Amino acid sequence: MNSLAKLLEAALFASPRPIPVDELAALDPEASPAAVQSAIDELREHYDVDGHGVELVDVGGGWQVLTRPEYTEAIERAQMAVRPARLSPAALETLAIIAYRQPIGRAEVAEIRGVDVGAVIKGLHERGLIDVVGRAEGLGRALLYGTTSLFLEQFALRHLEELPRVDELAIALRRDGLLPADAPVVPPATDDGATAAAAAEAAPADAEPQPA
Amino acid sequence: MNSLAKLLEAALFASPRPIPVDELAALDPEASPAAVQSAIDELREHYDVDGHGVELVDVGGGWQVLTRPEYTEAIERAQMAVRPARLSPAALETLAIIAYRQPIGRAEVAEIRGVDVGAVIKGLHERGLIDVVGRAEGLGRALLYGTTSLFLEQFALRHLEELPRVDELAIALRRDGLLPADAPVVPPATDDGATAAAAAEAAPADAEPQPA
Amino acid sequence: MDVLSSNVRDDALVAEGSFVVELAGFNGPLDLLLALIRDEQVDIYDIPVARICEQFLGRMHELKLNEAAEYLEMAARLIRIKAQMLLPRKDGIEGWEDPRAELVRRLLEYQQMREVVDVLEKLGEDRRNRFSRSYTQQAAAPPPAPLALSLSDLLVAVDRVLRAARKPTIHEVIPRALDVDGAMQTVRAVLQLRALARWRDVVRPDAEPWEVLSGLLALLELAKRSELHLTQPRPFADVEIRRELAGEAA
Repeated sequence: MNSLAKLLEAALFASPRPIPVDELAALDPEASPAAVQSAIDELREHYDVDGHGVELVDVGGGWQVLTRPEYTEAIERAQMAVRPARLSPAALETLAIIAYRQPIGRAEVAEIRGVDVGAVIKGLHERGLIDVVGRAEGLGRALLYGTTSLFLEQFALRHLEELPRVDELAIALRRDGLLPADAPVVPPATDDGATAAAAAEAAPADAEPQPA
Repeated sequence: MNSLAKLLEAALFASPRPIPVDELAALDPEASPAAVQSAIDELREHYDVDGHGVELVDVGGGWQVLTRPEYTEAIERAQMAVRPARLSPAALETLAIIAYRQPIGRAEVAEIRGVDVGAVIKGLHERGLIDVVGRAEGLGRALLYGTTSLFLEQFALRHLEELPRVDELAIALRRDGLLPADAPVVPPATDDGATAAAAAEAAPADAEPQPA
Repeated sequence: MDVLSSNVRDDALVAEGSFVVELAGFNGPLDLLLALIRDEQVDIYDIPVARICEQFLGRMHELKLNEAAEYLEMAARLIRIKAQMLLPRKDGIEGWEDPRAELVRRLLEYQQMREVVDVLEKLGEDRRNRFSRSYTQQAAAPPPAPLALSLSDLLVAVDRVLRAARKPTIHEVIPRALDVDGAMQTVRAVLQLRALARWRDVVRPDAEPWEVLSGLLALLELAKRSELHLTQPRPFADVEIRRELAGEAA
């Protein structure tokens, strides 16, 4: 390996988090962006071709060295490292909604899930997977949440666009105009007093930035 | 590298502490002590001969993968040279509240911001921008925070009175082009249903960055 | 027999579990409803509400979810839709709104989200199977990066806080919690205009808590200094604030 690749390897080994390319480049102020990129490529290829227990992964806007999955079980059995706890279904549902609808308020997440999400949102916030990214306009000025770089890292995503696009999902939503043309449903009634009132109750104006 | 060496590499990488030889051997119950020793030798030689940024070191009591000393300086220098960090919006808001309301307790800041601020206050304290300046009267005798001289220095203020008064704030912000000239001075009316609805409608355009 | 054994299984689950929703295996009423629609193999766009409603109530009872507000709310919604479906209507009349439409929209939205959950679950599981470096080599944490701060950032943050707070609670640049001196001056000014004043004359109706407190402390302080005299004709009546001529002279 060339000396830049070795330097990058040393830095990547030293860091528990992904390192963005520009920070890798800062390791050697003399190195051109092309040289940094080719050193990254060399390192990654080296791990792959030469047969290593680790690999170089492009994740969350940076590069990170991770162990290969086939060794995880043995490492955990020997108690040398512990896998992070799995997220509960409730946490995953909440995270999925926030990932796709960010910035989004708590009331709107609760509306989609059909259950209160206060405790789940608090837990996701404490784990650093979501953060407050703003406040809604209007009444109450509800806090709006979005996903963090740690979210990308923990789901091995380079960026949010790696999640399936909404129109690629099997179930398409009417709100995106994707309901089958012959679907026998019409937009929710708004002239029905009871329904409208119930909808208003379930979705306070503050947290409902719905596309008009 | 053989597969045992790869397994050892993955384990050594994932472990937070040096691993003694007998624990390394436990990773693969099938492997003989001689095989484990030769895998260790192979890994060490690979790092040395092949030219890596890391090396396998017997640190007394166990084996550990460490970055080579010749790279540590560059890594530390790069960390120093990292672009100056900006405070998050959450930290700035908390700092602003403390600056204008000092001495103030954590609970009061949390009430104004609407979220728990424990971690943010801890961060500001660690950065030396705020400090404990007293204790509240009454139950619990909560810690009260105020800004430090480093705060003044960082914002190039001679004393706190140089901060604009709150009622001059909108004017100061507009003068500096930080607010549009037509921005309302006071928060929008909240008891007017029509206004709230209009605001909610106006918001979503950029409020819904779905993966495209 | 099948029904019986399934009941037995559910009862066992109930006995073991501690948290209703978890033990039921459903993440809420929409999840349960989707499961019923799947089990009954009905068209989500043409839900037989009466049948599904009955099933829903049955499962709620079976799973002992009768106390869970979210399930109750959904049950009520289903019953209402069921009633609306029974209302006579003339086919082809413009403007007839299917009472199920909103529910269908929510179910589809929820189903779509479940699909994303499956994606996330797989991604998260893949990532959980890889370890990152857990040993940090520096003896001490590296010094934090220098801060790039500008006064304008801070002022914009103040502005955000002001706009966000329900009532702007920041009033004083000068760092002090209360302004008793200011309130005392207000009281003196009021008492110069009139010999008898009331609470509302010295503290405006929409006063912030710190202003109320400042006003109260100012009155007490001035009373202590014998500049004024506080009386209350009867309990809960307005406090009367009288100028104390002797005190003013002193």
